[in-house]
Amino acid sequence: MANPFAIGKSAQEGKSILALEGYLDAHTAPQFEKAVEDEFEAGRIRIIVDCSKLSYISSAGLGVFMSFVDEIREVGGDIKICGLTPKVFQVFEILGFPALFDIVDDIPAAMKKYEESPVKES
Amino acid sequence: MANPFAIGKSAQEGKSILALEGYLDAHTAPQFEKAVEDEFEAGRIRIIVDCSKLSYISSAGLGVFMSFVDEIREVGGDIKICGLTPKVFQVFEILGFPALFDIVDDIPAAMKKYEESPVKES
Amino acid sequence: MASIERTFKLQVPSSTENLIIIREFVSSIGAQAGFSPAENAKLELAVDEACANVMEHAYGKDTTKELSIRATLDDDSVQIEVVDTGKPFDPGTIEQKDLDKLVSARKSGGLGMRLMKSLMDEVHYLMIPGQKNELRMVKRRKKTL
Amino acid sequence: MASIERTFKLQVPSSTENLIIIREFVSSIGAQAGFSPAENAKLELAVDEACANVMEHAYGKDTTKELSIRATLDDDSVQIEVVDTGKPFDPGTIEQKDLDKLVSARKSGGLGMRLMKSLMDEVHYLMIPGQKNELRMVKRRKKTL
Ligand SMILES: Nc1ncnc2c1ncn2[C@@H]1O[C@H](COP(=O)(O)OP(=O)(O)O)[C@@H](O)[C@H]1O
Ligand SMILES: Nc1ncnc2c1ncn2[C@@H]1O[C@H](COP(=O)(O)OP(=O)(O)O)[C@@H](O)[C@H]1O
Repeated sequence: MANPFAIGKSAQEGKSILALEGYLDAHTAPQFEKAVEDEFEAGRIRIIVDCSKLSYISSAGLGVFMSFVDEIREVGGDIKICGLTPKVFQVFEILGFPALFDIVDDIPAAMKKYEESPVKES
Repeated sequence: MANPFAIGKSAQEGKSILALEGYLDAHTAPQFEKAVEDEFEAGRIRIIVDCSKLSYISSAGLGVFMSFVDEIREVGGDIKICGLTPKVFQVFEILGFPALFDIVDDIPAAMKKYEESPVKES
Repeated sequence: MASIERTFKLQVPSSTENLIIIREFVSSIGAQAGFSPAENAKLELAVDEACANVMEHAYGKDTTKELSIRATLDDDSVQIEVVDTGKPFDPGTIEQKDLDKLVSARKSGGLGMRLMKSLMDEVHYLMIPGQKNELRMVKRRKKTL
Repeated sequence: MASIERTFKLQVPSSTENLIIIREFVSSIGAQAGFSPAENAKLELAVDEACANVMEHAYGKDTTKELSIRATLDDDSVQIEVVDTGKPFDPGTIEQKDLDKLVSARKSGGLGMRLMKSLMDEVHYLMIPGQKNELRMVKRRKKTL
């Protein structure tokens, strides 16, 4: 109740979709970390994080993206990010995330991105 | 911004409708008081207060109903209340307002109430 | 829920525009205490009434004064203390008039204290003249055995 | 807007579940200061980062500790002071690594302080050993002449 955050999980065309909802802060980031870890450990390395219902993110949430992506890319997977609201996108942008992550509009665009470039080119 | 409260005014079949929205507390009650006073002074004594968008009420808001209704009834008018959400209704109920005011479901029901009983019978 | 006592404090200028900050503070604590939305709405309203009374009566609308709220959460209850350094008063002298009497007297006040008493499990006033006025209210947490 | 200074204080247990109370507190004050929703979101995030750092680093996740936030609102700015009595640290020794370095080192941290600096107009640390650590941040209000 006090810190509403939820993660919806689904799969589509061989990609794992994690749909974040609510407030992702230092209190709730461990839940997100666990969710990404579970995907990775189950060998589901093509992840789409859908942020369309994410109302808030702090550096603890951003750190989850940052700490896993290298490992996932090494085995040919990636984390593509979609659906950022302007408020949340602003935080990604201040920290320079657009240079390091594929950030696209929505799930179909993330699917397409996986076709074009399964691992983000650097 | 800090205390969002608004009053929409309209007229229908010779009744004045005041539609309350947001938070009615000691800070915003003077606005509501002014609105009721304006109706009364303009001779518009058949008032419907629509609370369907009212998310909160404290005793300062309830006091506005209480302080005007006697005067308005003396000249043959009334204040009918409609659209209370369960949360707001609970406060009216604790204080015994249902015995003193006509409280109905919606604007059509308030119109009908004015046909049946222009001034609440006591 | 941890079994130790947790304390939260808020201090704001005595202005009615801060009632919304006070309500958010209290409602977050009520949510942490596991109150249902309906129970939490009661807690929130009782504290709003207590603070609005301090702003209006104890401080006579002087917005340069400060008002403090202390919330203590333990296994059994949420306890709220509202503290001011304004005019003391004797709650025992306040007569509770019937609603229809208030209406025919065209009063807009006289509802706050009765609301607090119905909304909370305990309401106590403590006045230490020349020092502070304190209103302590308790709302018990339902035990789920 | 009144021209005098207004002060607000909040004290909560050092637990990340209270970050939401802190954000609501700060965001109500930002709204009173007349910040736009986008500017207010920045203020809120900067204070969240400051408090999350205290909870994690200064208090090492000891949730029995207390953390205080003092907000002062005047005509020119909103000033926030986050005070703790935990482990002091020297912010001058904290190296700001590039994002791609952090990624290849598989770090999840190192973003908070850089965020605070970009979000606020001023960020100062003041450590008084054995007494308190204080992080003071200022966000200026845009003048509408
Ligand atoms: N904190 C307070 N300090 C001083 N006087 C108070 C305080 N609270 C209540 N009172 C007195 O008690 C009366 C009844 O209070 P209440 O039931 O809340 O109604 P209202 O505040 O609307 O008049 C007030 O009119 C006031 O005279
Ligand atoms: N309030 C604080 N007390 C003690 N150490 C701190 C504090 N804030 C920051 N630090 C130190 O500075 C480092 C960088 O902080 P930051 O940029 O916020 O990243 P993170 O907290 O994610 O590691 C932290 O890892 C910690 O060592």
